[in-house]
Amino acid sequence: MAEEKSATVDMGVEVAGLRLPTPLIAASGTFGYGDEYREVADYECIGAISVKGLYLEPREGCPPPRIWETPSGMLNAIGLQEVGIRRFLAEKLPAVRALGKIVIANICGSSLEEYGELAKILDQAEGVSAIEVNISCPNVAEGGIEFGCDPDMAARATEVVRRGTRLPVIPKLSPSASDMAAVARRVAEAGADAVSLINTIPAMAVDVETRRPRLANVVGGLSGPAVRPIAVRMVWEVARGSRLPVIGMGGIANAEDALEFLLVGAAAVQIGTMNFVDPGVWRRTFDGLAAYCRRHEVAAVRDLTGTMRSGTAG
Amino acid sequence: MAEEKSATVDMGVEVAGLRLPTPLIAASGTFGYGDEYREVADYECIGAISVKGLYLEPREGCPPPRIWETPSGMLNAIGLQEVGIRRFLAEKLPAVRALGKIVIANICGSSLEEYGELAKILDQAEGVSAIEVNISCPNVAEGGIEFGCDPDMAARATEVVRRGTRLPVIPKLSPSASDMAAVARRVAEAGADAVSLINTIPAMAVDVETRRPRLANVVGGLSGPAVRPIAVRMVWEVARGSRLPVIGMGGIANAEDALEFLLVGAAAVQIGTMNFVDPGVWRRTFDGLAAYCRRHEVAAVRDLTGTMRSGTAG
Amino acid sequence: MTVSSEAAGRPAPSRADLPPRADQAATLVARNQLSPDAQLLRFESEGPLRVLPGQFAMVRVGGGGLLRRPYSYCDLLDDGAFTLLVKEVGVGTRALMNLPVGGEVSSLGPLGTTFDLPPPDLTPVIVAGGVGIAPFVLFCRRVAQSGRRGIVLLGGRRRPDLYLWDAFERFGMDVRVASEDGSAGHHGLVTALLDAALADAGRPFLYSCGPTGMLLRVAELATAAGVPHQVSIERRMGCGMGCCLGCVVWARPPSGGPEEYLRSCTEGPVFDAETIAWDRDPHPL
Amino acid sequence: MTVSSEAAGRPAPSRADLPPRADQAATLVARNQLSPDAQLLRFESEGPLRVLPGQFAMVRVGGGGLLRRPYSYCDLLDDGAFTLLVKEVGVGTRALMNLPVGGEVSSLGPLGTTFDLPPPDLTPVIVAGGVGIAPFVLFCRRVAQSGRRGIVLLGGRRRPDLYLWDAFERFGMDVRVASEDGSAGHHGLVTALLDAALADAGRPFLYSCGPTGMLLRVAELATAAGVPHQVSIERRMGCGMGCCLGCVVWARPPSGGPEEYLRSCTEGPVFDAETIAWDRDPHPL
Repeated sequence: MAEEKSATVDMGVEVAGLRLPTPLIAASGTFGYGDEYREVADYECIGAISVKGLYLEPREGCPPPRIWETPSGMLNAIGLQEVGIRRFLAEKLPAVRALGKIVIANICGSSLEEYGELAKILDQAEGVSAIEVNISCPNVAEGGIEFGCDPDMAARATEVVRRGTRLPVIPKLSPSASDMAAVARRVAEAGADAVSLINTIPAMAVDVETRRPRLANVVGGLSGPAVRPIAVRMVWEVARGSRLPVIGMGGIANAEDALEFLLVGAAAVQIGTMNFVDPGVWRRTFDGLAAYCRRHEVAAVRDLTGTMRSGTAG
Repeated sequence: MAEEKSATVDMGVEVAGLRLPTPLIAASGTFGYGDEYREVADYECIGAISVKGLYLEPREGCPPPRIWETPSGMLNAIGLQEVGIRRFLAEKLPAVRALGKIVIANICGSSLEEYGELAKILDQAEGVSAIEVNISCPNVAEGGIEFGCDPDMAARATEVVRRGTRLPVIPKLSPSASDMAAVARRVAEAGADAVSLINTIPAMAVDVETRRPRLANVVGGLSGPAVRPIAVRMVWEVARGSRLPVIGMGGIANAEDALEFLLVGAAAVQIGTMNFVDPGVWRRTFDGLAAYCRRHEVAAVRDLTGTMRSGTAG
Repeated sequence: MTVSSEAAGRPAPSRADLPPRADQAATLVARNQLSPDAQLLRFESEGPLRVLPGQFAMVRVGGGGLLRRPYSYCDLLDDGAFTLLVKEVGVGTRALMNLPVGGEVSSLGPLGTTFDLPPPDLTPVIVAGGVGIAPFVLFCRRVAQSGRRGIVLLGGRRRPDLYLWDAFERFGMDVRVASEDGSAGHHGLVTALLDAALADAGRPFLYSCGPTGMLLRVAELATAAGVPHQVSIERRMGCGMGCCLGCVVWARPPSGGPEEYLRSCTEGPVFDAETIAWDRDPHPL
Repeated sequence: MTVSSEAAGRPAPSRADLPPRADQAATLVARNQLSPDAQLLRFESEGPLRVLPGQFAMVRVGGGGLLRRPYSYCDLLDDGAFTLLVKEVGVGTRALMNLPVGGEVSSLGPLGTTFDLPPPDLTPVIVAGGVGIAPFVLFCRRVAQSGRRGIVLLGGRRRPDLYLWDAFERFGMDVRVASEDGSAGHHGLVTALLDAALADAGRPFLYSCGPTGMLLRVAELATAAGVPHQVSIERRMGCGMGCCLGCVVWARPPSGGPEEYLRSCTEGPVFDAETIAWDRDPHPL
């Protein structure tokens, strides 16, 4: 087990009522339905897996091209191609449960009703430990505006999920909101147990030779190390500006990156885009966190949360 | 002259009533008071210079550390160290005027009154061709909230500048607003002649060994190639969602980058962070644009604006 | 194995049938400049490596951008070394082509599906364009090892783009070439050679890899002639592991199963050609 | 030149007094590994280069991060070649230290202010820590060319960190060293050697470059002894051209001019030490 390799450091964290053996969570949309990386990633370093975003029904997703590389980042517009909640529960969940990992179901809705329905179905499912609510989905009833851009709509989506389940509810915040902490406070009132952030940042690129967008969907989501400084700032603002536990993410590639998020206030972190780049990110980040704790004489990794000092000098 | 090197391509553009010999503008805060790069940059490639942001009075700025490198980006929190409008007009403006370049004055205010006062002073000055209004400044009267985050406050700042001058007024939009096009429409109603975007994105980094922020100001502005896909998306949204001409910027390092902005709707572009990295960016971008126009049989670079095609295939 | 895979689009073959995957360091030990813009690179893996023809590696190299890039294994040598055929198209390929001998990369593989050897009574006919020839070196090595021969049709813009021609002749293949400028073999597209090759083969089994226009033409001819056809499809890939969903192709199974996007990294890169909905493919000629 | 510059902080010397600046390609022609983590690199510029002691270059190297990194010119050789002393501290220095001989960088320079040669009746006393020794090679070359001698105090953690010791002896300097672990010279900080050196020099002119703690101690001793003192200050720099305002130091001119942030790239890196407001400096010991 991972714990044996760092006997003196307690790597466990607790967030939204979940006891995670490590603070590292696989980010939704980057780790499939959970078992795809079993040959090449050190699963003992993984604290939980947030599976690919689920709607009620299967979706074919956006046409390709769907991805594009940018400086230190990646654009994607997959359009949430997925198998639907029922096939997930029947076919995908057993495989990831067999790995002995804590599973977080990430859900998407085109309407408040869909969010509520998904929450009720998951509440009855065996082997799902929490629900992460993707509120960066277009609300069909409101002309396709993202739930996550508006604090009220974010709170309403959270509330219907809360009413549908006893599982921990974790809204995943969109970085398009101009006041992230305000959104966090509203979803807290609506019953959220924690928030995760940041979702990808809307962005685009153009093939200047053909004068066409690089992605069929024109706009995609930017992720990867390029956005990390923005994500760290937002996690810091939300951790200071609300009382909810925060799960931080955005371009984490190693222990130093993960530590930035923990120090500004994250209770746990998610690893996303870097799964694509380097499946060794899990072992390297886990070992680096343990080594950091030993070097700084920190007994438990959870003690690091929110310990950034003020001022830059002495 | 630059024009002679590309005799068949008309490199001139017109934006906010300014006739610029090239579509490339030096971005405020990256090109000093205009003449610092005269030994190492090809000034004949420069269409205009937006000088360092000016307040009424000199400012000492933030304590160091003020800058930090991030993946494909740069964080800065300079705090607008500058000499004040009067010393600028007396000491700095003559040197940049001597270079024969069109000068855009970039102004900052702690209050609506300060914006108005600056506009009146500049209106009387010889050798300033336009006013770029930095609305990402904290409004002291409103508890330090940025003018630029709120469409109303952005419009009011624009309006007082408009009343103070006959010069073209170009608000520089903050990317923290969740609906950039809405801000653009409001400043258009308030009398703006064009908008420039994007200003830097609030971001931060932490030195995990000392557990202190990398910048004395904690939060700084992220710029450079890392943010380019975000900036291109915002320029596209503003160009589609308002009728104002757009000056685009964000990590432009070469002609291909500049073309992305032009194709999604920018009438001109600014080069910022890459001045620090490579003063050769001017010649390379200018020559690359001219070569692109020749290759694509485009007679004038201004004909490229907004010519992105829809769809990615055939 | 059957001539025509029963499962439409051969979705997600059981991993048990495929060699184990690993992310390994690999050292560049030799470089062969095949043309002004193409190289054959020989690497040695730090650990053991088994690869089936048609599979690929996701390679990460310093200075080569954030994401890994996919390369078909070109050949696998007895000592566990492998070769990649690389043509300069961007920052990733450029970094690999500038890597000094002795330099290291991360190589994640082998990934994806494989070209099946044809049944004993069928003759393999390979159609490849440019760097699309890469996966067929290992494939033809296996064909030769089974004591058989095949026909290789190789196309490119000019003679220098007809990579590794001699390797196929060493395997005893009947190599026929075409160049768009007429500098080698048939003056024109490689697909013009296909009718004669199919006739010469008697009972052919088609394999193709290359530009989409070429693949489409080969698929049309194969369908018209009722010839089984496996195709390797290259798409922009993020992970190679089936997770980013960036590399999908639209599949319309002739057996009538549901139409859907399949991942060229997992259900592919080698597909039964009849599965691909070429008319909905976003990569036209 | 005067012993103590009249203008407080020597703000922005007229560029007419300084050599012309250019952004030039420079080729690495030789590498000397001075210690496990430090190298002396020799470059040849594509064009002519004039440099005054204390000036620096902003160097861009592939794989070395987005921004250029500042390096003091260590020495300027008759054929226009220059050397840089590089110690590994991050991605920029690492890329430079891994650059193969024959590789190219962009070098923007010479930038910034210079160490003044002392008036004829004063003896230069140099105090340097670690890579802070870099600018003094060219400076001592100029001192020696003027037919004079000086004292060089060189400190570091261990013996291998006392870079280029022999170069100063070849220039006829009186070299005295200190190491924190006692492996060479005085066992302790280099500043412990200062009192004796000032006494031996008779009428000294102090020059210093190195860690802030060392600079501060030298400045205190110089002030107490009434000795003129020029200091080279290294700060995180973005552009080196005076535009990013990232590299500022707080200046409190003794002549009573306004306190303000000065740019270590433009008003510095060499300052009259009495100008620096050490107590407001954000880089403590």
